[in-house]
Amino acid sequence: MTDQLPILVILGPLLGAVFAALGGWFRPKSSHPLVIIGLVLSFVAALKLVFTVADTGAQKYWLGGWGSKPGYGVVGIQITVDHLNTLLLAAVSGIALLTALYTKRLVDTELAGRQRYFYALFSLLVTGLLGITITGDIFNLYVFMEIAALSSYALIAYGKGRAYMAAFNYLIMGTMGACLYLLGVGFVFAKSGTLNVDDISIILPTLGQSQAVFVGFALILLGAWAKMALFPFHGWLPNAYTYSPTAGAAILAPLATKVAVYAMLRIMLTVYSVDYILNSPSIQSIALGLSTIAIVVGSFFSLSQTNLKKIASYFVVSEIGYMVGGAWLANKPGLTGAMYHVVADAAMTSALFMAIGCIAYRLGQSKLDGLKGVFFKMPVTMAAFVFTMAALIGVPPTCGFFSKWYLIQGAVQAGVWHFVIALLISSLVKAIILFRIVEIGYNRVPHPAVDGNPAIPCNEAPLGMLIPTVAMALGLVAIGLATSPLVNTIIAKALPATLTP
Amino acid sequence: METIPSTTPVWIILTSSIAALLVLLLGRWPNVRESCIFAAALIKLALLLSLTPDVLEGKQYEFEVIELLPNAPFAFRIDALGLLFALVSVSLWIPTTVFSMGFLRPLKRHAQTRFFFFFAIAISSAVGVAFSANLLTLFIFYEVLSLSTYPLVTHHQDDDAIKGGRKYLTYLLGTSVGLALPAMIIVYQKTGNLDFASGGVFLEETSPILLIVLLLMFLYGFAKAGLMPFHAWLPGAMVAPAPVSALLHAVAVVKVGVFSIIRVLTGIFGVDLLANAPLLSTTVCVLASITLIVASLIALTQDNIKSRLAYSTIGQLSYIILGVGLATESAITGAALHIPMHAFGKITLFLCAGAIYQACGAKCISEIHGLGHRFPLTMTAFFIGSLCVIGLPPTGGFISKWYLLNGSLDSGQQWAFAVFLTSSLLNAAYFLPIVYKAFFATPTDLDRLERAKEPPRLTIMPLFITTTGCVLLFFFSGKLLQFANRFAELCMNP
Amino acid sequence: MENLIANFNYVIVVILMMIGLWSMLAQKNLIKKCIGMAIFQTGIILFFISIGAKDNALIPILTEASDHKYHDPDVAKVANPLTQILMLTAIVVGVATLGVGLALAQKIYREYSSFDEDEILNKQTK
Amino acid sequence: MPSLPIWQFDVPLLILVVLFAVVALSIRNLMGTAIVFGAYSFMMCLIWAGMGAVDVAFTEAAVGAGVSTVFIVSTIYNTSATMPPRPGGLPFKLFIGVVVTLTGVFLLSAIPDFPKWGEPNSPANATVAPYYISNTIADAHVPNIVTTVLADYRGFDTLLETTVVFIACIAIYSILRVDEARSKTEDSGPVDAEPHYDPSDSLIVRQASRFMVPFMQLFALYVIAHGHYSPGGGFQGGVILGASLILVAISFDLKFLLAQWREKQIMLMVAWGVFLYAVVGLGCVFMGGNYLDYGFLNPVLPGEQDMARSHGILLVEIGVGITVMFSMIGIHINLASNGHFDRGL
Repeated sequence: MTDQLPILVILGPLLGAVFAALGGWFRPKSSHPLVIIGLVLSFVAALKLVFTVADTGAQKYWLGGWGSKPGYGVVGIQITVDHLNTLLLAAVSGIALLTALYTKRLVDTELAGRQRYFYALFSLLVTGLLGITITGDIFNLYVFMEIAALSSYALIAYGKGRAYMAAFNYLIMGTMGACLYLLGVGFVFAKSGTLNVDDISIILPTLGQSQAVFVGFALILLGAWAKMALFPFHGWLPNAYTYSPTAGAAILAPLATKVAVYAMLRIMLTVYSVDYILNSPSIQSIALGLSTIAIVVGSFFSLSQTNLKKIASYFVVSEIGYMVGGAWLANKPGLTGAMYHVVADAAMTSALFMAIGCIAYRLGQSKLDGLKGVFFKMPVTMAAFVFTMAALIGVPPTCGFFSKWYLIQGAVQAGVWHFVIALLISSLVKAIILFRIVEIGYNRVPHPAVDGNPAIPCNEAPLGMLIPTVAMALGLVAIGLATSPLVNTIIAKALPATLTP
Repeated sequence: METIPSTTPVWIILTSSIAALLVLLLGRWPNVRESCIFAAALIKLALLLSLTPDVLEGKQYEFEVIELLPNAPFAFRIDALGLLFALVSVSLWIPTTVFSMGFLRPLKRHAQTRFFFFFAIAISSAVGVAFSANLLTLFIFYEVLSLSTYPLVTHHQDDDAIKGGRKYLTYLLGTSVGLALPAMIIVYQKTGNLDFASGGVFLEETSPILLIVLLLMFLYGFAKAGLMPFHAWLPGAMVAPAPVSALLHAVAVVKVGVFSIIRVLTGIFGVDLLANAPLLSTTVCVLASITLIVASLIALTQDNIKSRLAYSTIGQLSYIILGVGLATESAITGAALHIPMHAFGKITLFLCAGAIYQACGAKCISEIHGLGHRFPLTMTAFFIGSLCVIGLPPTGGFISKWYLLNGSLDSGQQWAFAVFLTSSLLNAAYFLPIVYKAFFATPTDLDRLERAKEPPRLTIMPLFITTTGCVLLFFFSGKLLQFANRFAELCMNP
Repeated sequence: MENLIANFNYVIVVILMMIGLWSMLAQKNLIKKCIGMAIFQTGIILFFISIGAKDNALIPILTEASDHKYHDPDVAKVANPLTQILMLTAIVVGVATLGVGLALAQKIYREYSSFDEDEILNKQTK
Repeated sequence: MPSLPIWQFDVPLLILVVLFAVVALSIRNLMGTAIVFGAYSFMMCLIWAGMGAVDVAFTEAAVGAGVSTVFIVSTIYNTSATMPPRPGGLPFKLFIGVVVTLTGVFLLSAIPDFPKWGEPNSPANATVAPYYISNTIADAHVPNIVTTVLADYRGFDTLLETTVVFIACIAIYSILRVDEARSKTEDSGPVDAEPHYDPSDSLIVRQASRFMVPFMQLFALYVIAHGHYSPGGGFQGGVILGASLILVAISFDLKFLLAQWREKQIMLMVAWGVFLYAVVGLGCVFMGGNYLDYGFLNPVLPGEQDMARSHGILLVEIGVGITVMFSMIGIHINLASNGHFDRGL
């Protein structure tokens, strides 16, 4: 059965969603376990694939058995698990599984009476994200993109009030991104005649200097940037993640944008090539400029917010800049940093939103002013929160430190100093925010242990939420300590061979 | 040079971390809690001492835990300087704990468990810095130290504490992330090597401008060393309880800063490079000298005892940096020696400041005029501590300053000699009047005179230990000198 | 210029795309945004179909010869089926997106009694 | 003068399409916009049919011009069709205009690089596509190449596309459906406009649809079943089936439809279609092939490998048809009744 593992990664959540949609009408409680089963299958398969890929190299799987035909190339749809995406696959399915466990209580309370399709949509979102990651066909990628997008619109709209407008804006922006991507695919297809990633990468270099191929590249990039909310396409993101229900934000924020970044990396590295990127310096400098601005803008906007969820959303905006910038440095450390950060940031953002979710669950809101004494009320959650923030700041030995390390090293090598400065500013801004929260949550109340001060009762989040949160926060250190094996055995092999060290 | 692979460094670091966890678990029973700390400190000290003979023979203990980045593992190495620094930190941890018990318990201070917990973590990371085999490992422990001392600085949780804590972190994190980290990454990018053992990682052809920029980034990036203008956090951090100021801001934190700079200068740049590139050496010396003089002058104007001590610390730290900057064997020996000497002297002074506060509630020099004879033991200890910092016999400070002065003459930079002397005079000028006025001035506040009395035994005992240490170091400086010599030799011929 | 005339379809595609994009970004009315989105999508579909078109080609359905068998078809005379099925998918995705967009618009109207973006923003900040 | 690329007939159509797009967006009454947009879609169908894309044209006629328009009209019916005049905002519109124009110019710059229109040897037509044309009979014995590619060669796309429809349906249900229990306490909101006319009053409409619906359904079944040999398949048939029931809902009323198909049944059927498709694929895995490799189903389906493929295609087309049909109904009843499921267009 091992050769069927790649498809199992997708089928787990897909069938889980279908069963959840069916089961929800008979026993509303059955949706959750059904989805969990699907996600477990997917995660186990993805994990197994990590080792298979590390041992034996890329795994290719042809849907319907339609592989490569002599003279035509691949005629069906191919899904590929190689060094570039295997880590992300495991991360996406693992985070999705943890988040699904985490959201149980939230969904029962926050969405009471409306949760019939929540888990089905949740699972379909994961299907879409895994699909984007695993597919080796640029049109199939578009379909998966839309699967992920449509389910995320619905998940966001589960919130109330301003969530609808946020979801609508996301829909317009997301569709624009998808359409630009599809148009770009059309341009590439018109010149190459195939949709298979591997085949295109063979055909493109034979075309020489082609304006259509270049425009296609630019369109695909624009589409991916709109999807991942890179500045200046970031307008939809903060509202969408802030007003969506906590359970929705917990799965969307860590994964949706990262997967779009991966899609960009896949197009850049596999469909096109590093040489192509280096030969189009105009796009390179635009991309680097945009990522620097994204980092700075995201950081400064997060500084001016008063809602914890919105602060975290602006973090997402600035982290996007990290990855896009790293990718466009187009040198070894930069690309390593970008690939590593895709995984690391997914974990960090997940832990962050989980911790915020715990806080919001207990306090009923997530405004900064409302956090007074929260450290005494929820010590474990806040420990996880501080830990996560430390990772985002880049305190060693968490994973955030190493991604920053590689990114700065890449920027130094390429001599892109504005990117270095932006990275440092972003770190410092996050440190400021962390200590502002520590001050409010810890120091702004009379210390309860001193005689005469009112005791603050400990009121932790329920265990079902707390355990995934803590596990995720600890995972940040685990990823950090595993940096060297991850980079050596997997990421380094995903880098194009032509890259000079 | 012989290296001994061994996990001992890890265990030494872990002992205090484990103690920290136990403190957290046993927080409900103060006596058990504190005995844990003593046990850990003693075990740690014993382990350190057991390594001494080998290290003094020139052997090094090494252990690689995990490879974090290619060619930059998370690894430990114990050499003479590291062991010396670890010994100082750990041996001073014991009296400080005693002092903390005496200081915190009678005042019914809150959150003592938290206090001891973070204290133990801070010690672990200070020792971690001492044992780091490369810049990356050092940086990790450096940051852990910054973060773990934040709750100690803001221990009082009032507005002053919050303000001081904010300044503390802004300076320390801002500089380390903003300057030291990029500098380190640039070094890694250019050379692919962050190990200290090689005595200089740069290739011949590295451009001098890059070197000087990197040098400045490192000097200011490790702001714990208090090089001006990044010194303001130290007086700000004096809002912390006295034991914290004593151990952390006389020994662990600030010395970690200086230690990091020593490592960078000797391990990354290398003494050869410093000696052969006069520009680099001069930069270090000039910056250190300015800090040295200016800090001493500011100290003269401070009325708050702890502030005066803080500025004095800033000045003394620059002695060490200046010593290494001179890059001669005896200057480096002096610099290395100055770490323990100044530590003993300054911790005595800080403990005295705490004791004076306990004795009569005074925080300022003007408040203790004429009160000296109500608590003569404390003031005598203060006097001896001052002698040690000024560098007069019969205290250890004399030895280190002797070597530093020698070194400045060897290096041919006579102006450094003058700087050292001037500064020592200034030291005398800001310390001795305190003692004089305490004993001989007419008391201004009679009320306070009534209340003033010798502090409790738990406070006096550690004072006694450290004061004795100051004196003993003068008479039995041989062992320390061996450490310092060993290190200086290693620097000169890597 | 010759090229532009020879590729008249593509020019129309670009114009449709511009119209759609403009209305998605600049129109303030939510329904018109949705329609702009649909126009953008049809533009793209036209683009793909144009790529796959062949001069004087038949539809991509084979017919039996007189002997009730299918013989090897002349590839140049059968329109490209691949672009067509891609666009079938795109059409269905388009209508799905449109449906969700309209549902959201309805919900927004229930909340704010308006389809006008600025008016909604005003009411939100109140 | 180069030979005109297309039949003379197409140039005016293309120009008309652009005109219709502009008109649709500039009418200030949304109902008008919806109708013009429907006309625009029909015009597009003609163009596509002219280029040999009959299946696409068929689908667009059913989906784009038909159902989409109904959706838009339902939405407007539930809300408001008027656009209050709103002055100002010109600089913003101009700015967007400039951005869009620049994008357009950028795109136009690539056009000279394209292969000539209608060129049979262009890369798009000569790389992978010929395989499908030459091998559809041998591989699956299906003369409608589009069906083979859709359900077999690129069957995974189609599974996902069905999933997209499924998602749209449950997403809209989740967004709009008002909980029975809550709707009683919650007031129905500001938008409770009276219907402009009562559709059940129109005898002609009701009688006509009573007459038409059976034929529509029969035709739809034919479209699904005969999709192997003629334009059509699961999507088109499903949409027509859905449209026939939507017609019932419009001409009678929503309650009438919901009496035949309860909410639960509709929503379950939506999922069943995807389920059927996914399980057929899974069956292939259990028979030892790759996912969706219908050839491996020949032990259970009649015929050799090629016929097994052909039958497999039919099975998944039925799955597609079920999901699409019930999704269209589900989306319509939600949009038309604003989630209340009581009365509608």
